[in-house]
Amino acid sequence: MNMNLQFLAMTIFLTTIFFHIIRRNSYTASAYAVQSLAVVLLLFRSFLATGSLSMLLTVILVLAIKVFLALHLFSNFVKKYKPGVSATAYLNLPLTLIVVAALSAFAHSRVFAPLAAIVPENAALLSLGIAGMLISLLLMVNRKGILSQIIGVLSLENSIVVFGLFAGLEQSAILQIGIMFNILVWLIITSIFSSMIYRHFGALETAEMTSLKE
Amino acid sequence: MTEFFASSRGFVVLLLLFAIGAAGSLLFNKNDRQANYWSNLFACAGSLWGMFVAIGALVAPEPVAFTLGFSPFSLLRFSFLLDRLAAFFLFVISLIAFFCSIYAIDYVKHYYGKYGIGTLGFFYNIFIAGMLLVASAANGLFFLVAWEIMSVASFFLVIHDRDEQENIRAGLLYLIMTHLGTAFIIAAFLLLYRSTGSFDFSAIQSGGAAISPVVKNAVFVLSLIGFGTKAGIIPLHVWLPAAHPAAPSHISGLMSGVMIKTGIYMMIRVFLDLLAPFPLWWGVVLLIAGAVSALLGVLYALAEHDIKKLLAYHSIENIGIILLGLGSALTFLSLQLPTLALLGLVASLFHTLNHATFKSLLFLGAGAVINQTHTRNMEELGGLIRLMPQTALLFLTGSMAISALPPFNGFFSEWLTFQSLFQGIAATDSRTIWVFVIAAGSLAFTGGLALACFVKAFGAVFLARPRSNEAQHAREPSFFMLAGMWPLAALSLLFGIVSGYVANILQDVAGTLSVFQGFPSPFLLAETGRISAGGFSFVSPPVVFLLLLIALFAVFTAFNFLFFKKQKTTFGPTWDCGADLTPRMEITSTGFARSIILIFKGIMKPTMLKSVECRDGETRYLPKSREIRLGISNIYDTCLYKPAQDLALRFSLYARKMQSGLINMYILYILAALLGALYFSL
Amino acid sequence: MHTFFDILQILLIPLASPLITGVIKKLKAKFQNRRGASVFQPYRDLWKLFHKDEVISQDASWIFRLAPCIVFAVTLAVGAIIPLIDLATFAAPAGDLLTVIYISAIGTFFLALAGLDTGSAFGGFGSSREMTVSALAEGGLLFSFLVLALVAGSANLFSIADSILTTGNFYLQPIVLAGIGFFIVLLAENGRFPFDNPATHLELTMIHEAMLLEYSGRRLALMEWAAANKLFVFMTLGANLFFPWGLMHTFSPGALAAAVVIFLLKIAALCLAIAFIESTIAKFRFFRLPDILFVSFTLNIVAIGLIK
Amino acid sequence: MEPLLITGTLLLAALLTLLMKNLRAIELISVSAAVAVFIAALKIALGASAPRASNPDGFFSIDALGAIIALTIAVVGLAAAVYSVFYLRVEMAKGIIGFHRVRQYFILFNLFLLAMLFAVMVNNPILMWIAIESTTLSTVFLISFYDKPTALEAAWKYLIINSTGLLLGFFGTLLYFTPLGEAAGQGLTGWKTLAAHAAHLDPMIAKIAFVFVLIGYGTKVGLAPMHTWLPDAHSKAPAPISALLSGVLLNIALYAVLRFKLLTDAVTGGAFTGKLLLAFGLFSIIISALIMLTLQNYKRLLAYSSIENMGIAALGFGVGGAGVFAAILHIIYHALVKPALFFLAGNIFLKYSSTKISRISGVISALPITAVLFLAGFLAVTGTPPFGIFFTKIYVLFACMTMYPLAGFIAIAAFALLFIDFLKQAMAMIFGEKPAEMPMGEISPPLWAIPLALLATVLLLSFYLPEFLLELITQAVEKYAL
Repeated sequence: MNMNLQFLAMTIFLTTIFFHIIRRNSYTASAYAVQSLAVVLLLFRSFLATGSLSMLLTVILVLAIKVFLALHLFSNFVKKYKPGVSATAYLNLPLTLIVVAALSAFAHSRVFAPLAAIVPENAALLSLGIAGMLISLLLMVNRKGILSQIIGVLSLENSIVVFGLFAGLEQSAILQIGIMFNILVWLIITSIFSSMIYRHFGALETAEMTSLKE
Repeated sequence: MTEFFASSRGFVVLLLLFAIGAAGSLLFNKNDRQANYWSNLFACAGSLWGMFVAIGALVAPEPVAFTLGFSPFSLLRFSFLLDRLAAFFLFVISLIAFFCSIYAIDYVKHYYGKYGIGTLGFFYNIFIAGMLLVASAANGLFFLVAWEIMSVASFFLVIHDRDEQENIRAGLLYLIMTHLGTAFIIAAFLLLYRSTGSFDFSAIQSGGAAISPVVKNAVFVLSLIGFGTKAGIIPLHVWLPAAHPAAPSHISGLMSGVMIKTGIYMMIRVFLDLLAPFPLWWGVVLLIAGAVSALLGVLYALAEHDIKKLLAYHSIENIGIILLGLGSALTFLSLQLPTLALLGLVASLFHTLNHATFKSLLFLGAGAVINQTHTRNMEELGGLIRLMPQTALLFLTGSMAISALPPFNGFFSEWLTFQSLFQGIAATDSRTIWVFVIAAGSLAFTGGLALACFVKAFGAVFLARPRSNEAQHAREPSFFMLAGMWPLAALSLLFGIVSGYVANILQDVAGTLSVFQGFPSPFLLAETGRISAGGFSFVSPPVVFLLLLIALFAVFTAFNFLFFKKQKTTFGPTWDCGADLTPRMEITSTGFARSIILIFKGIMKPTMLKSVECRDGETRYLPKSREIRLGISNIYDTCLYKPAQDLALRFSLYARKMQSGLINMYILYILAALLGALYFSL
Repeated sequence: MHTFFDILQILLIPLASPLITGVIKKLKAKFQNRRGASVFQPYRDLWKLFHKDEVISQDASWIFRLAPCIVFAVTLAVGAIIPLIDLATFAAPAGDLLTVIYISAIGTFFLALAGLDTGSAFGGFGSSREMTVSALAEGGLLFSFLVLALVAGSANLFSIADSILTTGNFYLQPIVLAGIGFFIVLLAENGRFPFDNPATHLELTMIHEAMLLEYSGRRLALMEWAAANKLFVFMTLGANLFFPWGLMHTFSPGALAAAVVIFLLKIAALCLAIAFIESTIAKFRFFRLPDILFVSFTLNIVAIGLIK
Repeated sequence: MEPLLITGTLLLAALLTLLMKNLRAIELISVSAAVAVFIAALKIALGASAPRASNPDGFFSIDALGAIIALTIAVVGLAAAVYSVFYLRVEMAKGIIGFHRVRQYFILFNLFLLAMLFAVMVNNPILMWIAIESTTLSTVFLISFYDKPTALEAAWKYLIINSTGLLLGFFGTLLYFTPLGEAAGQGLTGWKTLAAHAAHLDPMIAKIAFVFVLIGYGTKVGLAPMHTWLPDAHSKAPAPISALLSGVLLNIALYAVLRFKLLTDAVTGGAFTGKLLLAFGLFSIIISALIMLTLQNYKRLLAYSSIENMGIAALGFGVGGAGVFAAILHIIYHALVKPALFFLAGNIFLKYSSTKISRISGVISALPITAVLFLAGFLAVTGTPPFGIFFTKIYVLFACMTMYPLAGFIAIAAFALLFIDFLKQAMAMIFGEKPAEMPMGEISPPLWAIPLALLATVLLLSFYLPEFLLELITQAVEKYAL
């Protein structure tokens, strides 16, 4: 078990939890950048291991999109819509943490045991990845601001990538690039939408958008 | 010749006639006149052809079975079976459809320019064809297709007069009820499929022994509810008094005369033909259902002042009577009394035929009246016997027939029904005797009440003075309408006089059912024209007819031509106690039935609304007008359908809460579904 | 000779029925300590009415004009198919209990229609009440016959009479119960006390008379006569079905004489019973009538229970 | 060859549209592209039914079910393209939208078609995932097309919920690569390779993977309780887009689930996946049956009906046997009926400018042909003979009945309730008095001719299946029925 690996995985997992704790959106954006950076480093490790150039391209792309572009978009976002951006949650902090703990426990339970056994030496990391996924989902459930939802989706994606890396399931570069392209488009669309939502609703909260009730 | 009609080719021609009628009438949608003649003439031709097909199948030595075309669905086979039972129902449907179509030629003219005649003709042809298919289908899926075609086509006919919101509501109720019924039927057929591995009737029949008793009972209950909804058994009848008045009258005649009988047909087919042998309680349940429907049906009819609703309730009553015959047949079969079972079955078949003739006649007559007066409310009619003498005579004939007065046909089928119930009392043991006693008692009271009801109906519509301006200007309907009604009236009498022979044919029809095979040939129901119920009783219809004819002729001749010819007859006003006699003083149809309703108030739960308007507001001694509204509370709605509806609505609102509009909630669902699925499935 | 006698027997009903009403009236008068009119008074009344001119309502249709003939003819037809004196008439095959009940219903039907036809308020109410009573009476009537039919194993009235004659003793209780039930129906169907008062024209009470209110002259005569016929038919049914003793099996002058005498005695006893009831009890309120009719129905059901 | 043609045509059409300044040219380009795609898809379908099935190792590989779905996409795409032309013309005439919106519409429309067809044709699961995700991305602006707050809300929910769901699906997809080991990272792994390795899949992993796939892609299918985005999106999008979303997009996601079901069944047997599909299918049917009773919006009504129909298909695939045959046919029928209904709803919307049922009455007077067709469509979609959905429903029911009778009975009850819901709502709209000032008559013939053609096709297919289609269905049943 590699210490570096452990460190990076823990970073990703902790940022996921961090999303739940922090109340300032600028921190959220930075935390996502940190998380993505950890992912980039993980990918870079596997580039070092394989040495394939296409892998390097992927790493660069991920760095460009998930770290720089995302950070840029989110900080702009926070600056622009400061009064409208909310970071409140439905559950208070202790309750949130209890649920986070429960989800982590579930991720380590016998239900997911077969997944952890894919690469036995990485079992703990794999479980961590799954826990990260579940906690990211919880973020989307719990947080009222739409920024948190966007971050939730992205963090979910990061967790999956991490799991894939640890489980030895990384796909060929062309597919990675395709996925990155999708994420790029997704990021752009969500940021356009955010501004449209702000224009129409004057806030960036999910609770504002509840008129479709049937 | 008959072989040609009762063959696949003959049947294809039959269907083609209706198909051309339907398609053509749709093509002529722009021109009401062409659409009318096209659709009704083809319906006439088709019905006539249908009668030949039916007769051909009746005289054929063996059941005619064939399969048409192919379908992409392996379980769906367009297979037909024209055994005698099917042929009999084909005959009844075609017969009534024929006269209704003649009637329709003139009747639908009043829709010209108002609603499309093309669509009416289209659905009319489809409707008749659907009924014919229902009666001849020999595959469960194919039957369901035909059943739905029949239901949906009749739904569109019910809402034809679509400007009336009430009609739309009636159509909605009708389709909802009929669809619920169909759901039960589908469940029944699926259960049968589960047990026998086929939807083909023949396969179900031969695999019948393999069906476990539990499944059999379940199928019985499901199909009783399903077919009972179509037939209009109380409490599944709620659509019937709504839908029949809403439809154009020739449609009401067909729906009430024959469509509801398809429910009876399928009960006979499924219970007697496919599922026999069966436990005793099936028959008992049918008997009780019949007794309740008959008695309550006629009571509700009495309370009605809408002429078509009144007739609709009488359909429920008559379905009850038919069920009494069928129920006793089932009971007797369970008790190993095939001879008596045959009697009961013949009674129900005969009443099916008879009810079809006189009920369609009555609906057509009511249609003629409504066409002239533009109201269905009997309180606004009256005195039409002088303005529409032929219609009055025809309606009187129908009334006498439906009231089971000899020598009309209704009497003889009720006679047979009574006999089978009497036999039940005489020949069965203490387990079932009381059921038969109740059934016979219900039938006896039903007969008396039906008589009262038709005195009221005929009296309110045709006798005394017209009670409204419209009723004063009524005219005899035009040629084709009368031409459609006269033969039906003649048939009502004819089927009565020759009922011995008819019963004999019906005995052949019923006797070919598989349940009656293997027993020694039972007694003849009829010999030299008289019908008999074993050694217990018999009646000779021609003798009854002659007796009445001779007695009437003798009295009439003696009275009018032999004696007392010198006395003068003068005409004067009705005695009015010194006040001016106005139509408002006549008894109303509500008033006529009031005493009976009050006597049965325990069952009918009448509601009385009185309002008095006084000339002098303070003293209240001089009432200016009094108004009394007598209504019957609809206990089926309040106790059965409304709670069910409320329950569904409540669940619906619960389910709608799921769609809260909050995206966090939605993602929570995904998370929960994920964790739940993982947890429960692993 | 036999056929001739059979036809004579049919004529017996219309010929003798006015006498029966006369006898009842006479008996009632005696009970009330009056002298009363002659027993032949009904014949004179009919004769008088037949010779009067007639006024018909302008509103009346052919139903009103034809109804007396139909009602009268129906009583004749019923009379022809019930056992009177002889058990072996040519009409015996037609004498089914349901046929008798439903043929007489034709009379009720047209009578009620005639009541409605003129548009008079009285006629309408009379029809309504008549139909109510007869609808409720039908169950009792049918079931009282049914009791006998079950005892006899046949629904043919002649066979019933024949069979009760031989086996009746075994089933005395049910037959008596059914007889009481039948008697109640007899009173109801013929508009006697406590159902109707045949002697008044009072708006509040009348049923049968209300329907005839617009009739006059010869049609009224026919109607009254038909009513008398009907009463006689019902009494005959009661006398010959429930107490069939004395009916003639095979034709012989001696047997005939005995049968006629016994028959007349039974009818006389029934007249006495009716007259007694009419003199001792009051007419019931209309809404209590169903109770009595249901009593009749229930008695018959009990009787069926006793048979089985 | 044809897949390339399709991809190229649609890409070209999108690009050309981007460059065009002329409205008629844009319309012409899109319609001709749709025609070309239709012809190509038909060729694929005809080819796939022949013995020489498409190369299972190529970049594009289309199995029988894929060919069926591709054909339905092409048919509905063509119908929607033509309908869009006339629909948008009316909206432009009303001044609701301008030229730029129309151009944007057709660019996205072509991209959406491309993504859908690509998802069905491509041989690699990850690429299929990318394509399905692209369908979300290409339609999100179409859903918010009218730029109203509610439309925006619907689009946002659509975007977030589907992305979340699809990421879960992606995770499930990844898990199927576990037996490949190192090979997973090399080249494009085709379905055939995956199937070949499926035997080495750990059964437990396969189960977990399938749950993720089912929940993930099931979100896109619209299975309850993941269906929440569907009524919002369908009710806010322009009618032709709703038609495509409902008629074919849902099928593609279901198709994805089915392909993974095959892989899973190889190690776990059919019972596991079957039960899951059955449970979610049944739940979808019940939920939609209940909710439809009190709906107040007719486009949502149609959307919930789609949830129900997807539930029926899931139920059919879940119970297997004859249920698979029925489910495939059901998908075909539904893919034709539901677009027709959405087109008709579009006509009503154009006339009444409202989607509230309470505001709509007397459609039969205002839009006689639309009303009649709507009634026919209602009968078709609720499974009333002679429309084929009746048979497919019965088949599903009887397959269900033989295995899980209770589920069968529940389904029958739910179907009955659904019929009542639909009937009640349809009657309220179609009959009654039309608003007094509203002019009578249809807006333009193509707007009713297209749904008429679709419904006629359904009726035809109910009693006659062309040889190639029957062959395709047989092959698909062989492949997907266990």
